[in-house]
Amino acid sequence: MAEFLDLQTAIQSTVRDGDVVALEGFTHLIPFAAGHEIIRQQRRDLTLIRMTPDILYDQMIGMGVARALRFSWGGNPGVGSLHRFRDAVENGWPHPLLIEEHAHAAMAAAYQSGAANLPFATLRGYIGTDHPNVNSQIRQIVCPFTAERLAAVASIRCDVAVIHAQRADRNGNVLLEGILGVQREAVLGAKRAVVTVEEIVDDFGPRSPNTTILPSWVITAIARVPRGAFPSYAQGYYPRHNGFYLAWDEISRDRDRFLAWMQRYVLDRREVLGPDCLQGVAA
Amino acid sequence: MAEFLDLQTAIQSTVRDGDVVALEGFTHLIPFAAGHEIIRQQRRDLTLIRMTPDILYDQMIGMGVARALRFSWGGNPGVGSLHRFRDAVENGWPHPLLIEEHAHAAMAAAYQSGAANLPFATLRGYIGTDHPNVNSQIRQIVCPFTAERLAAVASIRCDVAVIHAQRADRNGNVLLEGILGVQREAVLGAKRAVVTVEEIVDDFGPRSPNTTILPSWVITAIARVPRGAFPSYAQGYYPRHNGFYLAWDEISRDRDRFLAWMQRYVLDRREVLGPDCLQGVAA
Amino acid sequence: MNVKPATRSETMIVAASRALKNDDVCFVGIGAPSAACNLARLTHAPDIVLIYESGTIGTRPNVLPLSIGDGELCDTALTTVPVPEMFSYWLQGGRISIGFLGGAQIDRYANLNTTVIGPYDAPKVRLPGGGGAPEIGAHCKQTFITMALNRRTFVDQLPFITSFGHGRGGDHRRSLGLTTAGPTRVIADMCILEPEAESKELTVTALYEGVTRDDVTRECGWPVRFADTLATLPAPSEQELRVLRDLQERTRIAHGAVAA
Amino acid sequence: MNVKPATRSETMIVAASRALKNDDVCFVGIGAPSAACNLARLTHAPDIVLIYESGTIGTRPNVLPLSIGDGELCDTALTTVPVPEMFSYWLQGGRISIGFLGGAQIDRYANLNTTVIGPYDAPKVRLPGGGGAPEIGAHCKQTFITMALNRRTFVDQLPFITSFGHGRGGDHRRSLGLTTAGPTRVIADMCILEPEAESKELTVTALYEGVTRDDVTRECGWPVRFADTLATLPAPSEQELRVLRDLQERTRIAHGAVAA
Repeated sequence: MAEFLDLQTAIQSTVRDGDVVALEGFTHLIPFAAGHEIIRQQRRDLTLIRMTPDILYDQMIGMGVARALRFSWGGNPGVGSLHRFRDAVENGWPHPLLIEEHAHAAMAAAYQSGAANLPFATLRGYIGTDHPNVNSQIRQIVCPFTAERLAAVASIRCDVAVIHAQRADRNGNVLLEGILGVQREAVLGAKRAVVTVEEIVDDFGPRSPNTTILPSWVITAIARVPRGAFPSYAQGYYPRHNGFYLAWDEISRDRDRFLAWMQRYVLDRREVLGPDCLQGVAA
Repeated sequence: MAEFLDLQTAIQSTVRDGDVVALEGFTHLIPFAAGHEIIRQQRRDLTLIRMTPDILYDQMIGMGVARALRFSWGGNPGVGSLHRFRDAVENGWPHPLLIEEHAHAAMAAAYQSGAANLPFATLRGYIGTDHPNVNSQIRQIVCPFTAERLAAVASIRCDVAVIHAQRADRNGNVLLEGILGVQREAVLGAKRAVVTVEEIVDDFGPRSPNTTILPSWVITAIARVPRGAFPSYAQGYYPRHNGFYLAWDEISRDRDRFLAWMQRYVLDRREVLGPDCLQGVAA
Repeated sequence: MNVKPATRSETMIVAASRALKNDDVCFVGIGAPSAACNLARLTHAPDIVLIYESGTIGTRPNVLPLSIGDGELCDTALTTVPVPEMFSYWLQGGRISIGFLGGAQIDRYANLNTTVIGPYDAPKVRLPGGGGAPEIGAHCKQTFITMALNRRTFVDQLPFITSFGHGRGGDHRRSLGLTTAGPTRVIADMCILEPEAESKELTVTALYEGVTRDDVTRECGWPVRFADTLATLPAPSEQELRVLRDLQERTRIAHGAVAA
Repeated sequence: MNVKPATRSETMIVAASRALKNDDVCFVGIGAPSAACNLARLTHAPDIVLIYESGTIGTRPNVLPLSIGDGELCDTALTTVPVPEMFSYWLQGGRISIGFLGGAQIDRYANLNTTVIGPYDAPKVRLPGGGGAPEIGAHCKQTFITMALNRRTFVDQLPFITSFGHGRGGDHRRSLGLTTAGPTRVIADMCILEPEAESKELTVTALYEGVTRDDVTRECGWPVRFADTLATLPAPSEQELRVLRDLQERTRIAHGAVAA
């Protein structure tokens, strides 16, 4: 059964140095507040997994949290490069980053097969591309019926999955809606799951019978963190702060400027980010 | 794009003798009216696929529509045997029925991999059971990462999938909710898809962003058939007629009684079944 | 209050319900398992999570379903997921603590047959088949089996293993790579049997009130063994019987009303 | 009405939008593809189905999304499915008629690189990577590519093939088991290129107004070939430009407002 904890305790009790961790979210519901707490707690040597390591992972990588990254698209969505990610890969700053690079289809399938407790996922993937030449974790499998050759990738099963959702009820069940990404699969494939939520309600009330709900008994800890996805968004609560994504390109280009921003807006304060987090740094 | 047709035309233009056909529904939304139309049109040599061939398939098998059946549980849910299915398997009446027998998990996975255009599905299945000894379509596959041996089954990709749903909008998009079974997978893995619906609405109106909707462009034909799932049910429209399921045990036990019922309630009339369909036959 | 004594079938359901804990997550089948799980929920295990293979998670039906997918199960569920997801993420995913199975036949190692009587290719009786049972037996942390005990159901040799229990006994289960416990309890209508620790042969560990060793020996299709210390199962309490009978009466009326 | 002449980028978007039909189902990427698809929807192809890899099916955004998963896409979609389903049932399932791709680099056989400049293990520039592109290129019935044409983008040799186009040309695609058509059109900001029927080498088939052969030859990183009959693409109409600029203005205001 899920325990209701404050964010600091939730992260402290679930995320350990060296863990394999996925903070998932496909543009929507990215668990920024939880990721910032991991940075504040100075976790080290994490293997980070995510389809779309975006600004949050750029920050975590730049702050030296990660030893390795399994991913499929490492950019600032709609804006361009992730400069901290690039600096780690190109220059080993703040230290070298091992990468295991996939395509979206393979990552998504690996999350599915992980949630299904299978050791690998099969897909018609990587045909003619160079990915298998640089990633030994992309292998071949032969269909026992048609003899076709297909791609196989190892399942994703994390030590900890961290997601953000719209709401929990008092029993610790969690509802999410909108763009769902691979969050359910990340949670169901993980040993421990931490969920931050916009609010806690007495009851979800009338709803579609097929509403996306994670039951309490698959979750380790729930923390109420309003605006916990900012500058990403929570459908029905607040929109994506596209301006922040645009501004991050400048903030993150330079190591010192990046460190100054992290010090001021993440390390030196415990509140979640708000629109004021561009003060003193935006052009 | 889906075409709106009457049921007779929809079946006539999509289901051909010898086709591989799935009329799916897991207890809920079973497309009885469409199946009865197939019987009336005297289709022959169909390979029928369904996880839970229940009364509808009992009727189709008893009326000689099927040449083969791929299934995972062939009973009258909560009641007992399917006597027409048994008669076909045990005595070859009205003619022999080839069976390819699976477990639910394998059928569900095969529908998924069919919808995903993969040739096979992998599962941790059939461990220690006798199914692989009687079904050459259950094979082994070795994980290229862990060397574990897992079960593989061929994907399900039908010529025609037939389902019943709550409603379509005027553009031919189809909404279903409640117990969803494998209907979406059956449709997405099929060459042609026929959907009967309780009603056609101007617009689905306000709804969850993740509502289960099949877009018009994956559907071949839509027919408006109110009560088209009776004596199964349509969540939000009418309940399951459990009494019919109980009564079917008696009706179907005897070949002549079965034929008389089919003549009276399916062949001699074109309307969908109603509660009156037990008149003259119920105990 | 004067309560009619429990039938053997009722005693079996009550015994099964008592085996369930408040924090269990149960994969429920139709019939006795469904009655037992809901009885547990309505008595000592109010928070027990009930899952039916039709996809309904955390369901709290007011009447027992006739089928595995009655609307009542969906109406009262926390949520309902598609069937492929139920079998992949939830069952195979290892999320279920207790699976409930029944069957047409069981052998001394708690293997089950629900497929066929006689040869597979020339069956004497074609049964419905496995459905969810093969993987329920494999992936739930443990399974309970409920079945009436008689010479047709408790047999020396199965014509077909639909759901693997302890195979040929001993460490057969583990040798196939199964990490779950498998059948840990058979709740029959005369007694409870449990696999002996080493051999995994089913052994009678408790008799119902009024049932003798001879009764069990006579009805069992193999020379059944008894534990050294044999318990007598306390009879169903008045409260258990009342809740169960109310539930079954509500069910009868509900299904009758629909049938009428 | 006096409309400012089209920029090359606008001409490219308009040319791409014209290539789309009312019954297409498009897998849309961010940037020029998104602008082109929505321009088509707002002009000659009102029923075109737009799908973004975040799971939004049949979306009709009022402003262009900045990211592939902006709330606007979900708010205006017919429905939104989980990402694994988008890639398995919809893309790999073969349900998409047109995939739109861009990239950092393209070669003469319409292979694309969005992974790395320089050696993979010691990159000069680490690019974002493939995302959906490898399988968009494989599974859509055909793909369109939009890219600005210059010597940095149209290159002789790719350091990495992120998305396979026509490989080394000829029947390379088919020989790998791909049954889809692959890149059928490259809509650049100076001209349109199409794979030559046999060799599959990209060949200029139409020039934009005011662009000469020499302009294209000078900017292209390989000795580019021209079709025997070279069309001149009609300039964007006033209506196309107005709709596109209105869309981009709405977008600017919407994103600016959020940024403020």
